[in-house]
Amino acid sequence: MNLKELYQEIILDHGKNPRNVGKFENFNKDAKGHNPLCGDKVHLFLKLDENKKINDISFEGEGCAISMASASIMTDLMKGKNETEVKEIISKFLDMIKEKDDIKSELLKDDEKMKLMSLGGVKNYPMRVKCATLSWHALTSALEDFQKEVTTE
Amino acid sequence: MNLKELYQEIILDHGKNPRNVGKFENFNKDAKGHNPLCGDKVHLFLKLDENKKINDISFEGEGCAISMASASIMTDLMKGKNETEVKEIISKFLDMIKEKDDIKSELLKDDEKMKLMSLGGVKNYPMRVKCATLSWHALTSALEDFQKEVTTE
Amino acid sequence: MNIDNIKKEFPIFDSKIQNNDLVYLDSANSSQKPLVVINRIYDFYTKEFSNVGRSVHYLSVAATNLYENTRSSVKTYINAKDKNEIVFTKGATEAINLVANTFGQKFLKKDDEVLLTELEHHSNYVPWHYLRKSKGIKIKFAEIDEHGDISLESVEKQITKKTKIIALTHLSNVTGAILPIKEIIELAHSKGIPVLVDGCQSAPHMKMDMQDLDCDFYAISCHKMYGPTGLGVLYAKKKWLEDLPPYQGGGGMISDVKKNDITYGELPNKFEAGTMATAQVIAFDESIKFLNRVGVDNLIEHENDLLQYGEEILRKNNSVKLIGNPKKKGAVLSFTIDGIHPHDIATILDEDGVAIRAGHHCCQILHDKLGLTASARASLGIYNTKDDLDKLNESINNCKKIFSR
Amino acid sequence: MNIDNIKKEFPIFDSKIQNNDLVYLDSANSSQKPLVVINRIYDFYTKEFSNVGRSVHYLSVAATNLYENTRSSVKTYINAKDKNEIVFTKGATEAINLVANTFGQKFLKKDDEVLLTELEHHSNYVPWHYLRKSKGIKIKFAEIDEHGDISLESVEKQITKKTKIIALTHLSNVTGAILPIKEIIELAHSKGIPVLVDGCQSAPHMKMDMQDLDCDFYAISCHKMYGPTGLGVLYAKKKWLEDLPPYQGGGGMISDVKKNDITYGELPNKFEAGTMATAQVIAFDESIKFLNRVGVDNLIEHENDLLQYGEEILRKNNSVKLIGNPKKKGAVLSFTIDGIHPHDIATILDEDGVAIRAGHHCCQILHDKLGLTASARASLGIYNTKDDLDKLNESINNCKKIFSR
Ligand SMILES: Cc1ncc(COP(=O)(O)O)c(C=O)c1O
Ligand SMILES: Cc1ncc(COP(=O)(O)O)c(C=O)c1O
Repeated sequence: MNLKELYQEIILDHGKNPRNVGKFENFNKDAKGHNPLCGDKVHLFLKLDENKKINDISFEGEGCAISMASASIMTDLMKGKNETEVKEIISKFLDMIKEKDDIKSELLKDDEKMKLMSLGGVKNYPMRVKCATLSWHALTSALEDFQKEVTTE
Repeated sequence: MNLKELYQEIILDHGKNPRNVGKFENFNKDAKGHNPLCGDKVHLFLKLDENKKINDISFEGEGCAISMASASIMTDLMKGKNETEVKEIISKFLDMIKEKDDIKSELLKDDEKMKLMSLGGVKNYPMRVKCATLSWHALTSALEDFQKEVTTE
Repeated sequence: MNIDNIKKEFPIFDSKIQNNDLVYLDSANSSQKPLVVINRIYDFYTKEFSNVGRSVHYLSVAATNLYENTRSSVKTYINAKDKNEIVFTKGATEAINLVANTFGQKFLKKDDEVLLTELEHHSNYVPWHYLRKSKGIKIKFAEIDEHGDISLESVEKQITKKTKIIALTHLSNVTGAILPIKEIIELAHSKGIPVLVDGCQSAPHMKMDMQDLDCDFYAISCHKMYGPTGLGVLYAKKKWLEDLPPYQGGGGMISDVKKNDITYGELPNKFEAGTMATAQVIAFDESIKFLNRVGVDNLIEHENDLLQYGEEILRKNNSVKLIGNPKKKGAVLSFTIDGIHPHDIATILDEDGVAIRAGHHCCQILHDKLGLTASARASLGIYNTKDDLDKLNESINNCKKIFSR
Repeated sequence: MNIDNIKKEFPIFDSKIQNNDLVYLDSANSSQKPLVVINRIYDFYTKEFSNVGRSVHYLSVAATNLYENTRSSVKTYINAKDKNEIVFTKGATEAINLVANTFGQKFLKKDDEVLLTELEHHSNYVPWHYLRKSKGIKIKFAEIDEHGDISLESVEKQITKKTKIIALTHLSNVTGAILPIKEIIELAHSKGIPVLVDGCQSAPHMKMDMQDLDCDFYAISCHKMYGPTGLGVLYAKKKWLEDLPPYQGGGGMISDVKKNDITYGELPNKFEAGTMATAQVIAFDESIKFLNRVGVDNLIEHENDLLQYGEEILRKNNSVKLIGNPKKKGAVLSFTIDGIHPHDIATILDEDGVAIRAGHHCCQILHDKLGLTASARASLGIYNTKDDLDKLNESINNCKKIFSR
């Protein structure tokens, strides 16, 4: 996939009209991500229940189509997943974005995989990989309850 | 003249057995010179009379054959010269060592010119030019009564 | 020399980049190198290499002469008074750090003020921030006007009795504004304040004359001036170089070293510690020869033509918003497009072979002021043509098409 | 690879230098460069040039990948734990200045002690002297023994409760002594003292293993390692790079820049301010590949052979006095000749095409201790042969002949 193919409908759609935007009232975890080189920013909000299942998730942020689409797609598919599942999906996604050609995971439906793989065009473009992974790293740190801001630089 | 020709008898002679070495009692001017890159050092002592004529001149120092020979030859021929003469000879010598092919000066006898020109092989060798000119710069500063040490770096 | 043929001197344009002709519009970041410069590096390493200064053998002597020769060429090119006012550094960033560090050490104390502008590159802010942290100095910023310009007045307004140095850019790497540096220096000197000029963006595009400007310090990046990477120049008036303490310590910059004390060497050695970028300095002489061959007047005319043309077509292109509209402008076209993030613009342009930069261009203060997190920037070099700007415009249209699907 | 053919990879030896074959015995000053390295620079500038990191266009992305690739190669070559422990500098001098400055800022106060040795190069003394001036710290020197060697004991003797850091060379650039660094580090760590190793002379000649040595900092000059000029490497343990404040300030090393405060970027960016020596870093990858192709074991064997041979013939040559006779020795033959100043030796040898260095080699403390103002030094590289050493010896004899006229 070349970079222009990257800007396919899924990405443009999520990039221009990101889902799950805005802080909601009763979140109990949050984490920020920041890419100092390009200025992309994301702030994630989560509501975890007692079993560490994600009851609700949203984000605020600004950045390029890739980073916004990535946050939008991620929040969409993480809703309702528990911690173990979330971690597995994050790790599979990061593998794919950095080197693998596709995603193998029982936890994802085919159309979900498709959406994630639409971000795969950034492979080999370290600057854009950072855009695509910003919100994912923020999610990891929200779960680990890091205090400090995540940077992808 | 190539560099090896530089080590002709005049230089070797003055280099190995420099004249006018050692501090004398009643000097009334002195100045030090130092080449930090190679460690050459020279300390000049002068006795100027009321007409600013050099009654006596000597040096202490350590360094390569070129710098020692240069100090030796210089002190030899400066004895008895007055300030104006000394300055002219210094300037003619520095011209020769940096760019000119010979020395034109009414103040010097032919054999004196010969000796000075034997140092001319250092032209184009900035490191060695510094050796050859060290004592000469020190003499200038002794006359001008600089307080600070001269360096040829 | 026919300036239209100049692209031929730059071998990078001979080959396709990802099946496209390269439209290089990122020269403010770093310029491409003419073949003469590249060949000089090659020849030096293959036939003449030695370290400078410290050995007396033939190769070393020859290298030292070449090295010092570049110093003289730079002196002449920027019309400094004395070749020992030219210090080689690893870049403009190091040049500015050198001044901030040593000037700060010797002359700044708590509550003293350093005056910058809102246009400054991080390189001309972070080093002063260090002094804010370590010494409690204050940093003030002359403010831009609505054109992205810095006026003499906006600088004057911020000067107080406590202002100890003014440090500002000659040509903004974002708005392209050319500052009234000479007037600012006159004003500053009338109040006894020295001025450091960040000449990174001006040096490749303008005539430089240190004696006419009368600035105290001037920082240059050689890699933006058709020279090799890893090299910069600090020009500083002799009295400053004599007065300031040395910066880095090491070989070549000392006079006498004892266990209990150290004395430092003469100028400019005092500020050139350690083995310098020998090959790069020697090759930079070819960059200066190249610039002289082009002629700075021709260069200015050519780039002004391009800039005007570029502004015209981008202004006609609705939805492109140019950033800054300063009185005098050089070599830079920054812009945004509504609804498309600069990074996405840059990525899509890249697919057409059009290389621009997106981001805050190391000018976060300015972008904050403008209410932006990032912008897209096309910047010019001597090798650019109107054709390049047409391609830029086409590719921008392409970009809009993709995003309006 | 046949080590006897290796000279062929270095184009400098193809041409005559002043009608002589070049006998290059000045590699401790700077090494010659193999063609692969020179070609890489050429190719990068002619076909691939762009600045790293800051743009998103193809050339910039490719350059960034290449740049980071060298970082990984260096990491592997010196067996660091993490590639972010590798910081590119303009040379070893800058690497040591970086540590002295930032460590000094954060961890040193009046009367604290820094322990060096009498073998140190000015680069590993002047930066610490600055802290003596600015902070009132004390500098101590472990003393050499009669062989020009530094023993574990001589270091131990100088350690006190106030010793806050030990900074010392791995391989002396004058006596050739290889210090018992691993033992010294063990000792230091047992007392909670970090150790900086000046690896300038060891890196080109020895096997390096940061994890095995367990040093805190290690400084390397790439131009002495068959790499381009204007480049060095600082290895530092991650915890130090995280703990220490940044050194130079500028583009690329920041996280967030506001008018009232600045935060810094992640490792290693925090320590790489401004445009780096892009082409040099990228070409240095070829130096490492070259070294790997040779094989460090072959290199050591070859150079040890040469060193032994050189010592033998020079010892047989009466009136030549070798400086230092350390237990373990590498790559350096320093000497004096009674009645002939080292500068005169070097000049006369040069006429025969034999390039050596004369002076104090930036080690004035050591020369003072030895009662010398200067010495002559022949130093070895991978391309040297026994024939080179024979020519050295002949030329020394020639020199004696001239001076005994
Ligand atoms: C032992 C030692 N330390 C430090 C240095 C300084 O290295 P550089 O000049 O490359 O910064 C050198 C070389 O000059 C050296 O031999
Ligand atoms: C205005 C300005 N100042 C300073 C710099 C820093 O120069 P360098 O990165 O070459 O050190 C740059 C370029 O990046 C610049 O555009």
